This record gives sequence, structure tokens and C-alpha cells, in this order.
Amino acid sequence: MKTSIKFLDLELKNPIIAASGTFGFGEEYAEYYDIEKLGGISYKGLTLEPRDGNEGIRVWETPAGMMNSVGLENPGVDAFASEIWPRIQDRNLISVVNVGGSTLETYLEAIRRLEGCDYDILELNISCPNVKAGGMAFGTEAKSAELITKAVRANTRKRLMVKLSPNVGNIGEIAKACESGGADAISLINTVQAMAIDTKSRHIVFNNTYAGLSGPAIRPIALRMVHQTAKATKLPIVGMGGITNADEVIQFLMAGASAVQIGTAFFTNPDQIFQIPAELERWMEREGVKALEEIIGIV
Amino acid sequence: MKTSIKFLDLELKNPIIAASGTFGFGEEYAEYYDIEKLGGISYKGLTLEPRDGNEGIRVWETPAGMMNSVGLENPGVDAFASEIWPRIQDRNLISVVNVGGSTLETYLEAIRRLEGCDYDILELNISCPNVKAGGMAFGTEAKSAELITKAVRANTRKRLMVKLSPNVGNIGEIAKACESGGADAISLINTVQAMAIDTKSRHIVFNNTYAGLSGPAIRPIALRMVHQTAKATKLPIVGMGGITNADEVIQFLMAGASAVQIGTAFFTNPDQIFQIPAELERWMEREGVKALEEIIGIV
Amino acid sequence: MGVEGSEGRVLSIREVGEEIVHLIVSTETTPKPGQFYMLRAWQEAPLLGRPISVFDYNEGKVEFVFKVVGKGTEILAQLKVNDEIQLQGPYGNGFPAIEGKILLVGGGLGNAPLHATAKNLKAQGQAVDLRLGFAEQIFLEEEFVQAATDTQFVVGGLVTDGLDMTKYDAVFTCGPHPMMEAVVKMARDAGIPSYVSIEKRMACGVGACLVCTCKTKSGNKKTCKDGPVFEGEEVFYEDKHQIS
Amino acid sequence: MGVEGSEGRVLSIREVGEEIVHLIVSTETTPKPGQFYMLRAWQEAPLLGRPISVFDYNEGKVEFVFKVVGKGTEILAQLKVNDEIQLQGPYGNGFPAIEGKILLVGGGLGNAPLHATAKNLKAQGQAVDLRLGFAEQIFLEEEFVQAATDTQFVVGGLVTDGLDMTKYDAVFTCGPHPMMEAVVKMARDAGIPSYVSIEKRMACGVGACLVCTCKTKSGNKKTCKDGPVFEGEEVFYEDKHQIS
Ligand SMILES: Cc1cc2nc3c(=O)[nH]c(=O)nc-3n(C[C@H](O)[C@H](O)[C@H](O)COP(=O)(O)OP(=O)(O)OC[C@H]3O[C@@H](n4cnc5c(N)ncnc54)[C@H](O)[C@@H]3O)c2cc1C
Ligand SMILES: Cc1cc2nc3c(=O)[nH]c(=O)nc-3n(C[C@H](O)[C@H](O)[C@H](O)COP(=O)(O)OP(=O)(O)OC[C@H]3O[C@@H](n4cnc5c(N)ncnc54)[C@H](O)[C@@H]3O)c2cc1C
Ligand SMILES: Cc1cc2nc3c(=O)[nH]c(=O)nc-3n(C[C@H](O)[C@H](O)[C@H](O)COP(=O)(O)O)c2cc1C
Ligand SMILES: Cc1cc2nc3c(=O)[nH]c(=O)nc-3n(C[C@H](O)[C@H](O)[C@H](O)COP(=O)(O)O)c2cc1C
Ligand code: FES
Ligand code: FES
Repeated sequence: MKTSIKFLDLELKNPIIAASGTFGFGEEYAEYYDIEKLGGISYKGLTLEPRDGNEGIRVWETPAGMMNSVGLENPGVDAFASEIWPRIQDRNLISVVNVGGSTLETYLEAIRRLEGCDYDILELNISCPNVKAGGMAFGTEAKSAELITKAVRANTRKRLMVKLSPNVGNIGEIAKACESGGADAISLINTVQAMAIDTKSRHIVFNNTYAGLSGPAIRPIALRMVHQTAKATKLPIVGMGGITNADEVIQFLMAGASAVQIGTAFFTNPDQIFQIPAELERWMEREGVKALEEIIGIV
Repeated sequence: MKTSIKFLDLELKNPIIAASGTFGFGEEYAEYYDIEKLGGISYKGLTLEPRDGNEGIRVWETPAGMMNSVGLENPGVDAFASEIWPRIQDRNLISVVNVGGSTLETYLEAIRRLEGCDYDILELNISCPNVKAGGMAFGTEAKSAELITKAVRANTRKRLMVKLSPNVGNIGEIAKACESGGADAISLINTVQAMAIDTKSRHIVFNNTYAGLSGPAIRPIALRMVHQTAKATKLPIVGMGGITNADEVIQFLMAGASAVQIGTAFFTNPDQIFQIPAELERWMEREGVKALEEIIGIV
Repeated sequence: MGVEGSEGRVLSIREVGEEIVHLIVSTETTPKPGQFYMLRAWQEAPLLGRPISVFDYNEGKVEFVFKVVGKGTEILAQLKVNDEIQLQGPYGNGFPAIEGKILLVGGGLGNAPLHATAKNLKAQGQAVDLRLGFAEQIFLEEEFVQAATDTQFVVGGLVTDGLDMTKYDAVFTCGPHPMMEAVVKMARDAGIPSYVSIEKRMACGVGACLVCTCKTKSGNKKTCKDGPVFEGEEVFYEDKHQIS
Repeated sequence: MGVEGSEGRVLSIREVGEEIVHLIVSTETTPKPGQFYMLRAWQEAPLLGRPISVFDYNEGKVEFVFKVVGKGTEILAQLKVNDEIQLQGPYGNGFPAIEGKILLVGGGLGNAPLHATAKNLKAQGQAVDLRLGFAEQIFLEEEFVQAATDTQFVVGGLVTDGLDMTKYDAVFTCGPHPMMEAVVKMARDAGIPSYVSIEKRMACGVGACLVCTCKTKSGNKKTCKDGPVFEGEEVFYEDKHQIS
């Protein structure tokens, strides 16, 4: 029994990847947990320039979910490449570098400046609902998704995974557009655009009006979109949205994902997430599953 | 203090309407509750022909939500007009008749056959994710939404409210298309398309693959879409999605809705829903709000 | 909160078998045997109430027996005396009034509603036999013995084995669907009417949402309102071997 | 479930004021004064843990004092002795070590972390004065009196009224942000350093998610990891009168 999984030409020791923006650069959780129990980490979304992120309230709880409006606070690609990457590069973990931007040019320049870092997968974030720099505009139209994928493809030698927004009518169409544009893989879903109003103050909670919903509340939506994407493209998929345990990981694999990312659940019960790889192994043993590849997309 | 609210040329005694498909034709809840405490009822979605609905499991719980795959089981418009409407027409409640269809022709014929019933509002359901007859295909493209609205407008003298699907990229655009097509009002959101997989049987839970997610889980998404719709059109809006109490009703009004529908919460705590009108009144008193119109769209 | 009658308090709660709980709750409602309530003893999660049949009822006290199978029943099992619990109901129809000698065939937790039903028939002076199947262990043995004219238990085996239905005027059954299907067949062969109590996932419990539809010979029925008790021939007919 | 140390058990729980709860929990962790834990005593709802400061710590026992303001604290308040509770942490930095005579100014529930801090300073032989504001009623009076060299309570009024900071080498404060801003200003005028403990909505508690960012003079800081204690001048500077 091995929980390892092939993803493109890489081997993940298990299909659990920490989701971008929820795990920093891995250093904080590493103080408390053995983070190498995971299969990989998708690092906090980077932009060309450092960003301070959004003002005002940045988090709000909802039933079985949370909304965030961090607004891509990050140190910028140069600080990542020169200071952070050297500190973290030697981990026994698949490294995913998540990049956002506001214009095609800022995306391309950011990616070029990261080219010197020897990371495994570039995750192109065209789906952050919280800022223009998140590029959600690119991610909600098939044409612009294809365009940006193509341009990035031409500017990097990295494995290229495009992260899709759920705030679209037809996710399969967008995924196909990314495939045409030359993506190697798809990851989804980013947070669902949502809103909160405080009736006491009679104000919208977030300075930025809308914010991104994550957590178990969105899991059934995410599962549906992963399934639709798997039907629409041949690209390998990293599924995410509200996953909290091994059974849910298996649901995403069965829907067609080759690996998953987990974000919000680190906030609610980190212990439980680090136990998922062991849980997966027990499940495989019980069910006589020799390799996780057996169950990918079987529903 | 009065909780009444003007909606088009109608006066609702309060802004609480039971959501289509969750309250039947009102007769069942009437055995246990004084349903005239509500402002209105949107009746179970009708189609031209009677429908048996979907096979297999029809309900599945999710974190803070539920998925349904009823598939528009209903007695058809003729049985409604001849048997049901005469029984229920005399209630002191705004009556909303919700109609689905698979083709433009079936919509139009269904609506024509209902024309003889003296109900208050026609709710055109172009957003049911569970069946072709739910017309979600009409509801996910602006052009077809406008087309069907126009055609229905030409075929009915009723007040015309179009019920929108949340499974779209740009809800404001769809709402505007309905406005151009001649809609008098907009209601939203219908359920969010979602999926469940049973890892034990290794099967998709619903025969129909996807199903519709409702309940508190989707409330932040619904609130966002109501706000976007209010910014995009001048039409009055009936907002819904996961509402369970008076504070949440007020959130939807502040986001721009003139009234709300409540569905899933009847299943979790019916008592609480029938108390919302009284709660609203207490809130108005406490806050010095003389008429609910004062707070519509104020954020 | 709560309309009159929907709030109850736990009067007694104890385990009567492995993961099987006997719960007694105060109520102002008066259920009929075969009816059920939607039980709820939590705020937000899980979303829906849980349908549980009446095991017994005595002036202001309703009794339930349930098995812990998931989140809802787990919370119910952890209730303590005096805790609040919400009872929406009683809902559903219950078994019909039929003259003569009645056979009741149950399996597992399906035995629960048969207890109330048997007790009621016996109180009305009818002859009523209980045939109850248990997977491993009998629960509430004494109560079941008291409830009927004659009670027999089958542990492990098939409760339908060796049943002679020709002695009865009707058979009522509740349990796993394959067991009920077999009972309906035997009743058909013996020429007596059969009634089955069906389990379906529910949401509203009152007949408004149509998620609990049961396909029957005469069209769709609502399990929560038209049922949970149906004529056996209506549900397990000819080529309709599987109800989902 | 739970890595070593994250599970605790309720050793004692009691109300010490209106909606104010004093909770003692067993732990294998060793917190510093001014640190906090993310507390969780529920499965699914609400989603996030709740940050609560250390009120006291004695060999294997950590104490909290919190006010019931919403869902999370309501559930915490209903815990009973021996119930399980999850303590993620201890997180955050705590107040710095500074030589000399220290003034601690608190308001409301902000008094809680000052108790642990005062006690610790006193144990190290430093002179430490507590000035504590309460809206209506003092809670845990005896404990606060014991913790410091000199403890004074202000009920209803402004705790900053009549404070003379020139006698001290530093001032630590925790409470409503306007109060802390006033304290920082007074310290500035008196020429002594001030340290404030900030409250922000949190998710991860460890510094990974950036939802608790606090704008400071020297750029964004993470309240959960770089704080919750910051130099007063860093947070309440010049035109920065409002921290959200
Ligand atoms: C009319 C009726 C009477 C019943 N009477 C009894 C009884 O007396 N004793 C008893 O032990 N059980 C009874 N059941 C079954 C009982 O409702 C389920 O075991 C219970 O709902 C499981 O809830 P859970 O949260 O523990 O399980 P979960 O699996 O977590 O529940 C998930 C969802 O599925 C539904 N569900 C799961 N199993 C069933 C089932 N078998 N039938 C209907 N819905 C289900 C739940 O209600 C819930 O909505 C009855 C069911 C019905 C329909
Ligand atoms: C570092 C730190 C230490 C604290 N120490 C204490 C203490 O010792 N005693 C005490 O009574 N309170 C303390 N608080 C405040 C306490 O965290 C909140 O009162 C509590 O989270 C409210 O949760 P709730 O579910 O009851 O309220 P709700 O309003 O239902 O909570 C909704 C959400 O908002 C967050 N939230 C609400 N109020 C606050 C707040 N003031 N600060 C941060 N997040 C908030 C909650 O954590 C939750 O995520 C502290 C806060 C921080 C940041
Ligand atoms: C606080 C927070 C910050 C996030 N930041 C990013 C980001 O920088 N880039 C990105 O692509 N996604 C970001 N996300 C989205 C997550 O990576 C993930 O797509 C989403 O949260 C759904 O997964 P979950 O429900 O497991 O959290 C963020 C999510 C949260 C909650
Ligand atoms: C069981 C069920 C059946 C429904 N049937 C219909 C329907 O027939 N027509 C329709 O327009 N919407 C239907 N809906 C959608 C609701 O009217 C409503 O839009 C949705 O459930 C969101 O509101 P809620 O979260 O308050 O339930 C149905 C929803 C449920 C849960
Ligand atoms: S549960 Fe709603 S109709 Fe039966
Ligand atoms: S709460 Fe996550 S960084 Fe502070």
C-alpha cells in the first residue's frame, strides 16, 4: 500500500497539498507540525510587486465556511526568490508557486523573475476574487483564460497549472480553453465570491465589498466542478474546496482529481489534516486499493 | 411600525414568502401552522405536463446545506388550475405561481393554461438545475434569458418575475437581459449546482449526477448575487438562499431585495420561520425604522 | 422558541444494546402507533431533523428506540436527563385498523414501531403475534413480550423462516426492505393483506418538499405523509423489487 | 485525535460575573503571560477556534477568563467539568521583559492577560501596579489584588483618569482600542515605552493566513504571531487613530 501518486512527471508521496494562501510559505506550521507528512505545499500567492493587501476586516465566519479578503498580501516575487526560496527549497515536498497579477505584463514579469528558483509547479492564479491583481477577470472568460495561459506558457519552462475560479457559468469551457492555451494541469476551485452585511452598523463587512468563501460549505460545489472539469479535459486536476478528511479526499479523487489541496481545514483542525495521509493508507488497506490511481475518476 | 412592504403594485403584509418547492401548495404546513402569518407563498414549480420527478435518492445533507434532486415532480398546470387553485385561492397571502419548462413552447403553453387563475405573480423558473424542464439552460445565457422573458411577457398579463440561476458568471448581465425582455421583477437565487459521491458504494449519490444545493451554506453567495443584481437593474428583487432568521432577512433587504423567500429553513426549524414577521417588527421598533422601505439597498 | 408541543425534555435515556438507545421524552402531543417524529437536539449542524418512530406512548411521555448510525443519532445518544429536545410531529399515518388476528414481523430497528402497534392492538382486545428478528442481540425483550399475545424472537437467522401466515387476517411489517418484500410475498401467497412501513430520507416530514417520494403501483406517494405505512402490494409489486 | 498537548480537560468552570466565565483546563503545554490559545469545544460549527488569552498558569493547569459574546463563547461557557476541549497554542509573543517598575492598565476582558503578566513580574521581584477598569462589576477581585504590588480598580469611569505615568519605567495595556490609544499617548507624554495587546479576528493563529494583519508604523504585522503585543508607538502613531 502506498499513498503516493503520479502527477505529471512528478511523484507526490501523497495527494495532500496545502492550499495557497492558507499555509504561508510553510514556516509557521513547521514550528508545530511535521509538514513533510504532506505531499506538497502551494505557497502564498505572489505578485510582481510586494502588496500590503486589503484594509479593514479580512475574515468573517459563515455557516460551515469563512470569507476572506486578504487581498494577496505578499512580499513580492523578488523577496521570495532572494530570501524565502533559499530557506525553504530543500524540503521533501512538492513545491507549488502560486502567482497572481493585474495585467498580462505583470504576470509575465513575475513569472520570469521566479524562473531561477528550482520549484516544481507554477500555479497560475487567474481566480482570486479579492483584488484586481488576482486576475479573476482572466479566469471568468474562456478567451482571456486561453490568452493568458498561452502567454505564460511561452514564458516559462515550469510545469504550468492554471487555477480556476468557480465564479463562472461553464467551468469545463474555461478548463478546455486553458488546455488549448498549453496548460499542463488544472487546479480548482478558488474561493466563491460572496458577501456579508453587518446589520448593526448597516455596512458591508468588507472594505472590498465582496470576499472569497471557502471551507466545507463550498465542498459540494467544488466536487461538482472538479467532475465537470475532468469530463471536459484530459489534463490532470488538483481538486480543492472544503476538504477536511480522508473520505472527502477520496471523493475528489473519484470525481477525477489526481491530487487535492486543503486550506481552510488547517484553521479548524490542523491535527486532523496531518493525519490524512495515514488515514488514506488505512482506507486503501481496508478496501484493497493498491494504488490511488485506481480510483481517480471512477464515478 | 408595520412590516408590510410594497412590491410592484402589491402590498405584502410582510416580506417573507415561502420558497417554491419547499412549501408545496401550502396545505401541508397549514395543518400545523398559521401560514397566513407569512407574506406570501411561491407554490411548487409547475410544468405543462404532470411529472413524476427524478428516480433514486432525492436529498443529501451537506455542511450547513442540503442537496435536492426532486426533479420538478408536480401535478401539471391543468390539475393545478382545476383542482388545486380553487382550494387555495382565498388565502390572505400573495400567491406566486412558479413555472418551469423544457422548451419555449412548453413554457408558453403552461403559462397560457394558468392565465385563468387569479394569482398575483408569475415566477418564471429558468434556473432549476435538476431537470431539462427546469430551464436552467435558458437562465445561464443572457440572450436566451431575454428571449424567453420576451416571449412570456407577450403571453401573459400577470406580473412577471424571473427566477435566476446562480450558476452563471455574471448575474447582473442576466438580470439586465430579463429587464430588457420585459420582466417586472427578479427573484434569486435558485439552488447551486453541486455533487455528492458515496465512497462506500463508489457511486455518485444522485441518479441525475448533479443536484441543487440550498440552505445556510449558500447564503453568502446569494447575498452577493442579490447585491450585484440590485446594482445592475432597477427591477424589484426577491432575494433568497439560506435565510433562517430576521437578521438575515434584513441583510437581504439591505443588499437590495424588496422581499425574500425562505425554503430550506422550513425543514430545519419551521417554528422559527413563522416568528420572523414578529421579530422583524421588534427590530423595527428597536431601531426606529418606520417602514422597511427605508433599509432596502442602503449598503 | 417552538410552537406549542414541539419542545420536549429527556425524562430517561439508556443504552439497551450495542449502540441502541432507549429514549423517553416529555411531550404535549399524542402520537398514534406507527407514526414518527422529526427529532432535533442541536442548533445548526446537522441541518435536518431525524425521523424516528414511536416505540411507545403513555400520557405525556413518548418513547423512542434508535440505533447510532451517524451524526444525528450520535448527538441524540449523548443527551442527558432534562436536556431539551425538539419533536416535530407526530407525522405519518401509522398502521391501519383491521379486525381479526394480526401478525407483526419486524427486523432490527424496524421492531420499534411494531411495539407501539402491538401494544395498541392488544389493548383493543385483538390477538396480535410479534415475530422479531435481531442481528445479534435482543433489546427490550420484556417490553416486546408484554406488548403482544405471543412474541417470538429470531436472532441471527431469517425472521420469515417457517412463518405460517394462513392463521392471520393481516400482516404488518417493518424492517430491511428485502425482509419486507419477502413478507409481502408470503402474505400474497397466503391470501392476506400486508402493510409495510417504509424508510426514506426526509427533509420536511410533512409532505411539502417531495424528497421522500415512494414509487407505488398507483403513482408517487409521500413517505412522510401518505406513509410511512403502505399496502405491501402497492410498494413491492411484480417487477418492482428494489425501492431506493 | 490531536497532536500531543492540544487536548485538554475542563478542571473547573464557573461564572465570576455577568456572562463572565472563569475556566481552568488541564494542559501539557507551558504558556507565557500575554500569549493566547485558540480554543475549540465543538465539532463542526462554528468553523474557527476562538482566541482567548492566558489568565493564569500553574503546573499543568491553564486558566482563562472570557465573556460570552457570541456562539463560540456560549458553547465554551456551557462546558462541564471533565469535558474535552482543544487548545491550539500557546500562540503569540506576550509582553516583553523590561527592568524596573511596570504599570499595567486594563479594561474589561483586557484585564485577563494582565493578570498573568503581573503575577509573573511580581514573582520575578519587579514592582508592578495594576489599574483595571470594569464597566459595571469587578470580577476575580482577590486574584487581581494578589497578582500585583498595588492593584486599583475603576468601575464605570475612565481607568486612565488621574494616572501618573512618570513613576514607571514602562506601561503595558490591554483593553478597548480607544483606551489603549489614550494610554499610549500618556506614555509618550511621560516619556516611557508602552506596549499594547491587540485584538483582531483570527483564523490560523500561527501566522500563515494573514487575516489578522495589523498595520504598524513599520509595515504589516501578524497580530497572532508578531503580536498580540506590539510597541504602542508602532500601532497608535500620529494619524493612525483607528485600527479596524
Ligand atoms: C419514518 C422513519 C422512521 C424511522 N424510525 C426509526 C427508529 O425508530 N429507530 C431507528 O433507529 N431508526 C429509525 N429510522 C431511521 C433513522 O431516521 C436514521 O437512522 C437516522 O436518520 C440516521 O441519522 P444519522 O444522522 O445518525 O445518520 P447519517 O447517515 O449521518 O444521516 C444523514 C442523513 O441521511 C438520513 N438517513 C440516514 N439513514 C436513514 C434511514 N435509514 N432512513 C431515513 N433517513 C436516513 C438522515 O436522516 C440524514 O438526513 C426511521 C426512518 C424513517 C424514515
Ligand atoms: C489575542 C486575543 C486574545 C483574546 N483574549 C480574550 C480573553 O482573554 N477573554 C475574552 O473574553 N475575550 C478575548 N478575546 C476576544 C475573543 O476572542 C472573542 O470575544 C471571541 O472570539 C468571540 O467569539 P464568539 O463566537 O463568542 O463571538 P462571535 O461574534 O460569534 O464570533 C464571530 C467571529 O468573530 C471573531 N471575533 C469576535 N469578536 C472578536 C474579538 N473581540 N477579537 C477577535 N476575534 C473576534 C470570533 O473569533 C469568530 O471568528 C481575545 C481576542 C484575541 C484576538
Ligand atoms: C485566507 C485565505 C487566503 C487565500 N489566498 C490565496 C492565494 O493567495 N492564492 C490562491 O490561489 N488562492 C488563495 N486562497 C484560496 C485557497 O487556496 C483555496 O482555493 C480555497 O480556500 C478553497 O479551499 P479550502 O476550502 O480548502 O480553503 C486563499 C484562501 C484563504 C482561506
Ligand atoms: C426540495 C426543494 C425543492 C425545490 N423546488 C423548486 C421548484 O420547484 N422551483 C423553483 O423555482 N425552485 C425550487 N427550489 C429552490 C428554492 O425555491 C430556493 O430557490 C432555494 O432552495 C434557495 O433557498 P433556501 O436556501 O432558502 O432553500 C427547491 C428547493 C428545494 C430545497
Ligand atoms: S419529507 Fe418532505 S415530502 Fe416527505
Ligand atoms: S490568524 Fe492567520 S496569520 Fe494571524
